[in-house]
Amino acid sequence: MNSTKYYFDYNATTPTDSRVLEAMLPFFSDNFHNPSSFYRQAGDARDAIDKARENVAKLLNADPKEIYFTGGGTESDNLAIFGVVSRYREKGNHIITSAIEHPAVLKSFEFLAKKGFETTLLPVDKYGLVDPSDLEKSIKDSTILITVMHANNEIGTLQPITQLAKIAHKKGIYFHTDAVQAVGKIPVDVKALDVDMLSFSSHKIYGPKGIGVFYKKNKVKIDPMIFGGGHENGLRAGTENVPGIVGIGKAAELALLEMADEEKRIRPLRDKIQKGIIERIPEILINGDTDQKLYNTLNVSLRYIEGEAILAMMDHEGFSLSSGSACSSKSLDPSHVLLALGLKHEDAHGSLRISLGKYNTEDDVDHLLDVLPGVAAHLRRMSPFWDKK
Amino acid sequence: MNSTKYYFDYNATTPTDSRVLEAMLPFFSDNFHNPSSFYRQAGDARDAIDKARENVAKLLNADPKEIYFTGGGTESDNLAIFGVVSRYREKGNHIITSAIEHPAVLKSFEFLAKKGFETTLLPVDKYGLVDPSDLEKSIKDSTILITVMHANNEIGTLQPITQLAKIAHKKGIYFHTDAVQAVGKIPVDVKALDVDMLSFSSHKIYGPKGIGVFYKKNKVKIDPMIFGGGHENGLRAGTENVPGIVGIGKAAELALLEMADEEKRIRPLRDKIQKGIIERIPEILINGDTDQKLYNTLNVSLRYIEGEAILAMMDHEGFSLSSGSACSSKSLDPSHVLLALGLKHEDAHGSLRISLGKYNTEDDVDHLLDVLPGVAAHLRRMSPFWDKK
Amino acid sequence: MMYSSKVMEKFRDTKNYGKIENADGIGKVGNAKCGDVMWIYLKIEDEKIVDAKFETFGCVAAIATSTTAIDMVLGKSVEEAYHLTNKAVIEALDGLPPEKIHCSVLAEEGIKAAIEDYRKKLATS
Amino acid sequence: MMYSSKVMEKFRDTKNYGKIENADGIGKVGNAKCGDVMWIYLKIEDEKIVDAKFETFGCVAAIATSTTAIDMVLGKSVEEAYHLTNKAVIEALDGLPPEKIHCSVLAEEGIKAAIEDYRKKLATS
Ligand SMILES: Cc1ncc(COP(=O)(O)O)c(C=O)c1O
Ligand SMILES: Cc1ncc(COP(=O)(O)O)c(C=O)c1O
Repeated sequence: MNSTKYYFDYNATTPTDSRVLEAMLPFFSDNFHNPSSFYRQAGDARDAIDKARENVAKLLNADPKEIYFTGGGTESDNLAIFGVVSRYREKGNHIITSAIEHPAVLKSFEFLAKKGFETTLLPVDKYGLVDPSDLEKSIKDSTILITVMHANNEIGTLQPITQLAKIAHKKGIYFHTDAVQAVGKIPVDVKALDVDMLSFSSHKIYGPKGIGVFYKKNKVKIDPMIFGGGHENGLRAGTENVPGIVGIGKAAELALLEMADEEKRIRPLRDKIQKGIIERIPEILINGDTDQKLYNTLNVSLRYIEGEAILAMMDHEGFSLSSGSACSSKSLDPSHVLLALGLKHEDAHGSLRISLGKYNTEDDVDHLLDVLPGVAAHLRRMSPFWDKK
Repeated sequence: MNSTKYYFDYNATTPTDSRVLEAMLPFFSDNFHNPSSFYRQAGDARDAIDKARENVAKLLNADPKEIYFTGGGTESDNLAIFGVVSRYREKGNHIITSAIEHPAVLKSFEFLAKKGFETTLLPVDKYGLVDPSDLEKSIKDSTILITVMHANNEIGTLQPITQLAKIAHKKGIYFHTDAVQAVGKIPVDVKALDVDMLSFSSHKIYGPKGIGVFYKKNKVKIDPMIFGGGHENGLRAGTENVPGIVGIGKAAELALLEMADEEKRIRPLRDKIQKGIIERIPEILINGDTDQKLYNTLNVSLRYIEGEAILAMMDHEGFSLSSGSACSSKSLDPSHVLLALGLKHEDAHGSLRISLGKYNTEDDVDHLLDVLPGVAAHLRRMSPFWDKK
Repeated sequence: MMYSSKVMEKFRDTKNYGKIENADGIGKVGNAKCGDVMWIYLKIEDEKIVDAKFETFGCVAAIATSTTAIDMVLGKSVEEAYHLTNKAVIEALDGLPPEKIHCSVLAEEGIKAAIEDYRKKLATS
Repeated sequence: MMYSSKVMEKFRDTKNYGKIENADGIGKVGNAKCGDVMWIYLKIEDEKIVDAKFETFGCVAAIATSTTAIDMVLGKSVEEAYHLTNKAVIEALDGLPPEKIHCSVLAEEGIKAAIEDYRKKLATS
């Protein structure tokens, strides 16, 4: 963690915690055996996987048998969606999600729409919240899946998952939540939420990339998406990524231990940034809910200027930030999330996402507040929309 | 590579080469950035991915644009199959493979058969070879995919891929090959083979687990299986597993450099084992082709005794071996591969797979030949089928 | 490994395997197709099992349950031995993996088959 | 970063941005919805561009192509400037990522629009 001086993009990805990497290392070249093999040494790999599964289960308050390892958050989201529609297509062809989901969900929905499924994208209010009564109204006899994200990656808004899952269950419909941005940051208890399925990703919680978790209640039956040698209780085939699984297990263990203290440390830093920006930069919009929001996330529109230009100026000053989500940074469209909140295109284009994490210090924050106002002023001087006085 | 004294199970998995691990290490905690991000540091991750893609392309004699990174060999096999059937279902519903494929292919076929596809499993002769004229005869107007493995994981038999692909192309049908056991061991040239798609897995070539390669000719169009943020040119979404990709890239680079020498070193060791077993253990069967076969693989049936019992005795003596494939070791059925060769159930149950690799020495081989005959004799004394004289 | 250390110990224990010439009861159970065949030989005197041996083609669990079943019936009355259960065999081995439970059933059946063979011979002699 | 170092250098170069009061030609192109708006101001004497400035709301490429286009037309005749192509702008920047080519088109259009504005004013004055 030294090649970036001021990293404020923890919602995009996190560095692997050194304790996590240390736990993984023995499983590359020494304890490398295929967990499915017969001999003694394979037992060590199996034991390590069991332990990781227990640690992940603990983090979610789940039963270890309900935890399946996948190749990432995206794969887990896809598994929930395709696993349900493949199995229950005969029962119905209507699926519901929200308008501000991650592309892992939205693009799957788009594909299924092309394949003849009926899809509903629930609107959100100007804070990014889904209205439970909208969900209630959108349910049909043909609805087979509802998936709504726990925490939004761009604006941090937290949805009322317990309430939404209850509505789904009243109608006997499976409920999945993409909890990629929630797990590891805030307590996520699958029993309290009462969700049928849940997804998260290792690299967002200081674990390695290329590994994810899919939680599924034991009584929920879905089709696998990847078939083969019966791994992960038949739900996800492929030789187990043992170091990756050990890594996400260790990351889960650490998150459970340290999450509460991290919140105490990070929330005031985020609040300080928000306050500082409001004080020092005129004509801004704070996007997302003020209350139902991840404590590490701040999304702000600097009106009259464009996001990429801000990122580039800030990058030059040593700051790693994002505008909208990392994975759509190549796209020219403004954030679908901000547009769904009702922002004007211009304001959506000028958004900046500041997401904090483990290694941010008060110094980082102060320096950000020193630099950002100047960058905004510089770009605004260049902008035809800025009223120069 | 020290916790197993005598590892002879390189077809199940391989230890990560220390040079590969070294190449990966900077990408966990230092150069951890999301390759899709905007700032400078993300460029290092992108460059590393580009370099890995080039190294993999070189190993296969492909264009880097034809290389896609996935979560493993199983996922790549599934992507070929489901990507084609999802896209061309309207064109036809018949798919062809061989009877001795890995479960990654066979279980996908079984699932599709249940979903209404017509599947053909080509028989093999007693050496494990597919007869090209069988393929020719099995093709129908409704055939949309042919997939035949390059090298078999249990018996090592190499299929006449060039010939089979030519037959497919004469009829305008896509041809995929599961080259998980071939790549890294023998030269695999996608242009010479003229396959449309090809799959392989990192952990079989001294790379890390949890990462695989899918090769696809640029003009071949298939549906993705995992949807999301447009990674891997839209074919496989999910934040890139940067350390894993760097790992498979380095493993590919090393394989290209060292493969030929490894063959020279390993083939005589394998041949010595075969000769020694033939000399020292009566009533055995050497399974698979004698000639069209991986140089590192030996599959032998020790008649009148059962495979797991052999593995357990050998494990006690410090040897890691397998019977059939690792991933079916939990299953009670004898190897579907050996049954397809025409072996009797008893003989299929008594099979032993010896697969060699980088770290095997002449000493390992001599010790194996010292120990195995005694183990066979011990178990045979216990067997009701063994004629004790 | 999925086996208990008790199973592995029994698997490697060689004292009970072999043939008994002129056995009073022989039980042959299992099927080579399924990968497990167990032959049980009993020597019986005064309705008491005075010697017992097995020959088994099969996996670790098949061999370990064979020898354990022999241990458990040696010295017992035929009547007692006939009531040996696979559950008792599993317990004596500190458990078996679920997919290997059928091996313990085979051991129970092997003992029963040998005793039935003995009784049939008695009845017809 | 996907941009050439030339692009980044131009992006940070501030000398060409600003307004020209009483400009002879103003070109306003682009659309805030799409994220790029470019205003080009030209000061023209004897059919020669003697001063030029831009105001741009947009990404790195939009800003870099704006300032580069200004550099390329400054001191040129109106006629010459009118034939500035987006290709020439891209070349001057050592290339642009494919998804950013449209920004260079905007720069070309901005210059053309400003010249057309100048010509229209001439014709009606
Ligand atoms: C809300 C959300 N869902 C899903 C994902 C996808 O996770 P991954 O990229 O690890 O596959 C991400 C992050 O990219 C995310 O923020
Ligand atoms: C021939 C063959 N195909 C596919 C696979 C699956 O690869 P992976 O387990 O890496 O997903 C294997 C190995 O397990 C194999 O040997």
